[in-house]
Amino acid sequence: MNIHEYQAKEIFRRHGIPVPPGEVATTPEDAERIARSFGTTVVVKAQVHAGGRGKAGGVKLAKTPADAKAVASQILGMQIKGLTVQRVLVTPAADIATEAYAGIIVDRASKRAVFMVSPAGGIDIEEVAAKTPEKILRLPVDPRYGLLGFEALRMGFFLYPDVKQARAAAKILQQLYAAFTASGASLAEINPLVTTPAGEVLALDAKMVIDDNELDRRPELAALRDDSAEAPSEVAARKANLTFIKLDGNVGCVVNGAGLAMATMDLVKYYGGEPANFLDIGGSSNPEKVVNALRIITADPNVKAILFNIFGGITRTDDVANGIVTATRSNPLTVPIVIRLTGTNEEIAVKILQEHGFSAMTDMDEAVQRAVALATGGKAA
Amino acid sequence: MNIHEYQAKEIFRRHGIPVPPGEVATTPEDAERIARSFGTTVVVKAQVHAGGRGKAGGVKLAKTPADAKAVASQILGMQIKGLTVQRVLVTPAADIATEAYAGIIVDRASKRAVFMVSPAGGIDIEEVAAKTPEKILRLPVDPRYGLLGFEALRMGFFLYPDVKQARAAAKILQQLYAAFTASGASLAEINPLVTTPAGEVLALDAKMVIDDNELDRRPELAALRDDSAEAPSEVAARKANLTFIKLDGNVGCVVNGAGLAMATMDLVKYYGGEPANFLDIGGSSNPEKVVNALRIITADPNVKAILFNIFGGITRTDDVANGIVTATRSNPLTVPIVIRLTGTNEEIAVKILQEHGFSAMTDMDEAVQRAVALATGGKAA
Amino acid sequence: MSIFIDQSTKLIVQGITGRDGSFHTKQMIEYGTCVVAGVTPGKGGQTFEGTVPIFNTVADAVAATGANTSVIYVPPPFAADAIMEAAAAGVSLIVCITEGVPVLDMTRVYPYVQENGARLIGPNCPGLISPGKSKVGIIPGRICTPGPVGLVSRSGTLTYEVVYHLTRAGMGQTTCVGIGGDPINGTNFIDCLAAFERDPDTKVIAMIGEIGGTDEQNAAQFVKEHMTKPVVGFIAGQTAPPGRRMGHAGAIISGSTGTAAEKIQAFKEAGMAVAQRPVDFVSLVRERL
Amino acid sequence: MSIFIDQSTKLIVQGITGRDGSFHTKQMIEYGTCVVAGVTPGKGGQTFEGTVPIFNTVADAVAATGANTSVIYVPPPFAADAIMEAAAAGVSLIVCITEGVPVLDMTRVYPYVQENGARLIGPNCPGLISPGKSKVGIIPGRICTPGPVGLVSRSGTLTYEVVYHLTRAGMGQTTCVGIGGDPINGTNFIDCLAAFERDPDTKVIAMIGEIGGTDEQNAAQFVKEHMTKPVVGFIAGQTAPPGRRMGHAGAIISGSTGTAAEKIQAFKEAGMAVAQRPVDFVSLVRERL
Repeated sequence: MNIHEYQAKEIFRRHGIPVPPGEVATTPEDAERIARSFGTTVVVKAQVHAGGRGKAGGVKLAKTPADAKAVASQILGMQIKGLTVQRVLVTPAADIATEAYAGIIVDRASKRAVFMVSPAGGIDIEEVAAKTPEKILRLPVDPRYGLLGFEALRMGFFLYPDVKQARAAAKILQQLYAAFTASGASLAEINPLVTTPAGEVLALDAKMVIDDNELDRRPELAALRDDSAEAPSEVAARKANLTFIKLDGNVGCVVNGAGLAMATMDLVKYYGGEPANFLDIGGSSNPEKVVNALRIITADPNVKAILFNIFGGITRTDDVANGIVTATRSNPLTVPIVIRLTGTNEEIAVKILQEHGFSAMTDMDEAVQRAVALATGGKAA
Repeated sequence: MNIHEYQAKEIFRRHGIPVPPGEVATTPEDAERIARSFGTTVVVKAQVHAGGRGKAGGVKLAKTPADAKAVASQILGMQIKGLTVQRVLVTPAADIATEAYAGIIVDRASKRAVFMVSPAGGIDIEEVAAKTPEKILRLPVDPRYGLLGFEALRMGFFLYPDVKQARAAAKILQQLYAAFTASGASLAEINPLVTTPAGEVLALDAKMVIDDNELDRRPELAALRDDSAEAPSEVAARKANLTFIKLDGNVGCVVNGAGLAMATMDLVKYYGGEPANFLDIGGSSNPEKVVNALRIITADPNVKAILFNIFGGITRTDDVANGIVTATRSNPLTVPIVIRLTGTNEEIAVKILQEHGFSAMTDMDEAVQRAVALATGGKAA
Repeated sequence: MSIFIDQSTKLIVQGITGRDGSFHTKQMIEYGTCVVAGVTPGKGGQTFEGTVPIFNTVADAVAATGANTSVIYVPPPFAADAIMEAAAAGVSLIVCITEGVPVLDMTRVYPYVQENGARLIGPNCPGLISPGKSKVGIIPGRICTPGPVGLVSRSGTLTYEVVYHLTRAGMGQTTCVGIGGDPINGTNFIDCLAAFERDPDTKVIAMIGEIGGTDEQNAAQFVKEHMTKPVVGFIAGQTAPPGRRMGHAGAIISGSTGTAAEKIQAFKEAGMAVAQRPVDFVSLVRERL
Repeated sequence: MSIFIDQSTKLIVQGITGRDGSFHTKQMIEYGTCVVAGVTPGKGGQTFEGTVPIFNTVADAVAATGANTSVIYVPPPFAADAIMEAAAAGVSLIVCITEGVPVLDMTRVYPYVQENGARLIGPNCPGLISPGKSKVGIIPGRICTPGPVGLVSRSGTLTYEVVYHLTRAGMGQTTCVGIGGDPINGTNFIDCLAAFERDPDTKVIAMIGEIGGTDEQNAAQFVKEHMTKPVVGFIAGQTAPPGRRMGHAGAIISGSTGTAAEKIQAFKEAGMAVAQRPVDFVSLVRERL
């Protein structure tokens, strides 16, 4: 789960990381009032779950409260990578001497949380990695010991030759690690980590991604979720316990299991079609889930055919059949549907479907080919 | 550093351990007032750094506030193992169904913190260990992982067959571990850990010893020290950064280094004397320390002779000589002194001493023999 | 022969009285798996279905039954502790079915399991099956049959799809292992490939990968350097858009590593046959038997 | 020959610019120890006394100098981190002089050092000296002389006392090791006894114990089972009252184990000679040379 900059900064603050003050505005008037309260030049920053806000014009300086209002009215409502900006963070502009990068992510390869720090901050760390890899220090943290003092200080010296700044950075990295672990994060990032002309070290930006699997035991973090910052279909899917990702094709896919779902999409493409979505109904599905899945898929006007691909293991295929029947009874389908079912309770499922006028197939390749043909009006394959 | 039961309970409480309420009284009237506020039968418990309070009459039940006052006036001022009771804890009497033991100590052999739990509580755990060792479960905690959930639950089931109580105990053990590590303790103990007839699990007593080496970085714990609960000579020694333990003999010993100090005491005994104390002036001594050491030793009326045994390594023997001169100038000695010095700046030290009328020896055995002879008036050796 | 489990497998079920645990325990017993004990704290002393003794702790279960394998069906917040409990009790193979285990939990679990000398499969995996011998987890027994193919996969239902094709085509399996799709898991492709290489009955290996991470690339390198047996590979997620999650936490394209194209390229460079569709395994495996 | 340190020792001093660190670094250099680097964060690039380069981190110091040994003179709250830093940097022998290291810190340090394959001596110890070759720590060089006696001790000044007697009596030392008196330390008596047993130049071992713990009893057992060379033992604290600390945290009598009488008994049962007074080492060692 992504959280906003202002939310991440609040978490950082609670862990002692020096972060500039700031307040969130949802209207230009709010922004003006906040800018006035700071009484100095402010930065107005779009709060949106997308990288590259700066380049997209989502971060602007404002010298006066009136400027802040004007700038906020430009940014609020702006589209950045398909997402509408609903909130801006208004924060006093800092004097910056240097910009560095500090981040921590969970790394598959080392099976550990890994720090990345670089004295070249303020830009994409991927860019630094590509162009000047020697400017990045990677440090995997042994979870059994946590981030040790000397490790933090080593990174501090990598960022700053000055011992005071190195120690300040080391302290911030320790606090960042504490914030990261205490929040069940999979990523925590400060970019840029700045020094001021006076020599202070400050976290000017903040980014955190929380592991979805942690949210059940951390209700205070789950409450940070901002539904308005996601596509409505994905919000609906999440609430229905489905994994859904909207794509640009016209074959709506309903599959059990992520691997099979991806393989189904690949097969749609293989046979000349384009998947409209990724949708995994998960392991232990029930009719209700299928009803929700169909509702989400049919809401997409691009969908020209629907493809069910269910391999029943834990999933009972009769549950899926019942779901299809229930969903289509209340909302008759306007597009053709192809159903492939095999596995647990397959005979019962086929009987249920036939009784309600649906036919079912057992071969995945045949089903995909049929769905593609229906979606393209026979133009493909 | 020992802390009182009521202080340990406050730490337990902050870590979530269920502890009965209680308040500290320093006068019988206080005790009466507190008992009245609880409106129930209370227990009045001596707060003193000594085991076996119960047997010594330092723990008493009081059914009414008047009883509480009477009982408190008996306990306050009482001597338990040479220590005067200055405070009592007044706490509502709990209904007890069962008594168990739970403790954690740092163990040299496994180099870890080790839990000990026993369903046989309320008595000395040493007694349980001696008579029914099968009733004790020892569990070393891997410091890299902390106390794991299944480990805590395993101990819970060892204490209680009932799963609810086992889980409650497991939670308390986790909290005890947190209290132990967060406080830099070398011991934390609940004896007894009780169940009530209603099935609740409660810590009825609390004991903690804090590692002295942790106090510099934990000022809030250092502030818990109760000087009135220790012998005044030991308090004075601690404040002077000396390690001092009062004993019953008549040869006052001033030595640098704990091992050499013990060996010196042993040698005093070997040659027929009795050491009056253990006193280690430590590694990097200075004249001030020597002055304080002499002040503490000469305050003991039993001391009939003073023995210095200094092997100068880091310790500069001239510092020691200067300390002796300074101390005896302001407070002339009333008992004979034997000085053995060797090592760093020995020649300077001997010169300083000679100029002020002292003589110095270089052989430890000779010095000890002389000191013993002086203390016993030649009766020993 | 087979890998990891066979007739000598003596299984404990952690979470045996839960909804999933009880359902799948019945399935495993029905399949012939030797289920010697269950663990549910507070139900020690009872029995499951009148036959399998239940214990409060894994340590108790191991002491009483000499179990060597454990399968875990406990809810996500408790799965890490359950794995560590099994490892501490001396269980040598631990299979964690639970989906949704927090990844930071796994960073602690991984070294713990290693230090205790155990093998962990999963979490978030369907388990494994050595057809005709033993089944540990949730792979449907009826789609499998004994034979010479070793199968290893990061996926659940996609594994079933492939096994189903192979079985229908008359090609049985020594062992099918679902290693799970989480970012941090206990057993990777290489561990399974090495085990299949040592297993005399395995003649061809089918390997089902996904986008995300570099496990498949590392496996390809291993195939090139150490495998004498043929390996047929497949990668799901060729059409997945970059940077989006596809259900499994594993299915993230991180930077330049982890795309399907890159993985397929690695397979080809290692001399592996690559299935374009699940059904292609049938012909590619048959040619190599 | 000698144990742990000799002419090949290349030493780093952690805390070289501190009061104790700088004093003892001069002493060590004067004695002939090869001090190749110092570490003080923030003073990287400077030199100590114009000759020894200073680095910000141990990793930097090791990379630049190839040091194999480190001695630590940093204040107690930072000592644990300093030890771990040295271990992580690949230093194989770490000598921690610092007194007052919290014991819970040491519970974490101990496995860390083990995992990094290093040997820790101390904390709260005087270090060690191989007379005529190298001195690491604070044992006064002038009281030692080369010769055939190996000495190991939990104490500081008491060690000096014994060495002083031996040297005056013409019996030099291969190596004198002060292992420190803290409850948790890196190297125990057995480690040193085993090393002396392997050292061809060591003919007799003097072992100085204290009340508290069971290290001496374990050492006695080791002497009985594995040592061919004679060991002379001593225990300080025969007159210490039970249950009281005597300076060292180690000197606690815990229950029935750890009394002087018990330790002396263990020595005797292992066939060791026991010195009643420090000076007795002179005759007992001489008889065994």
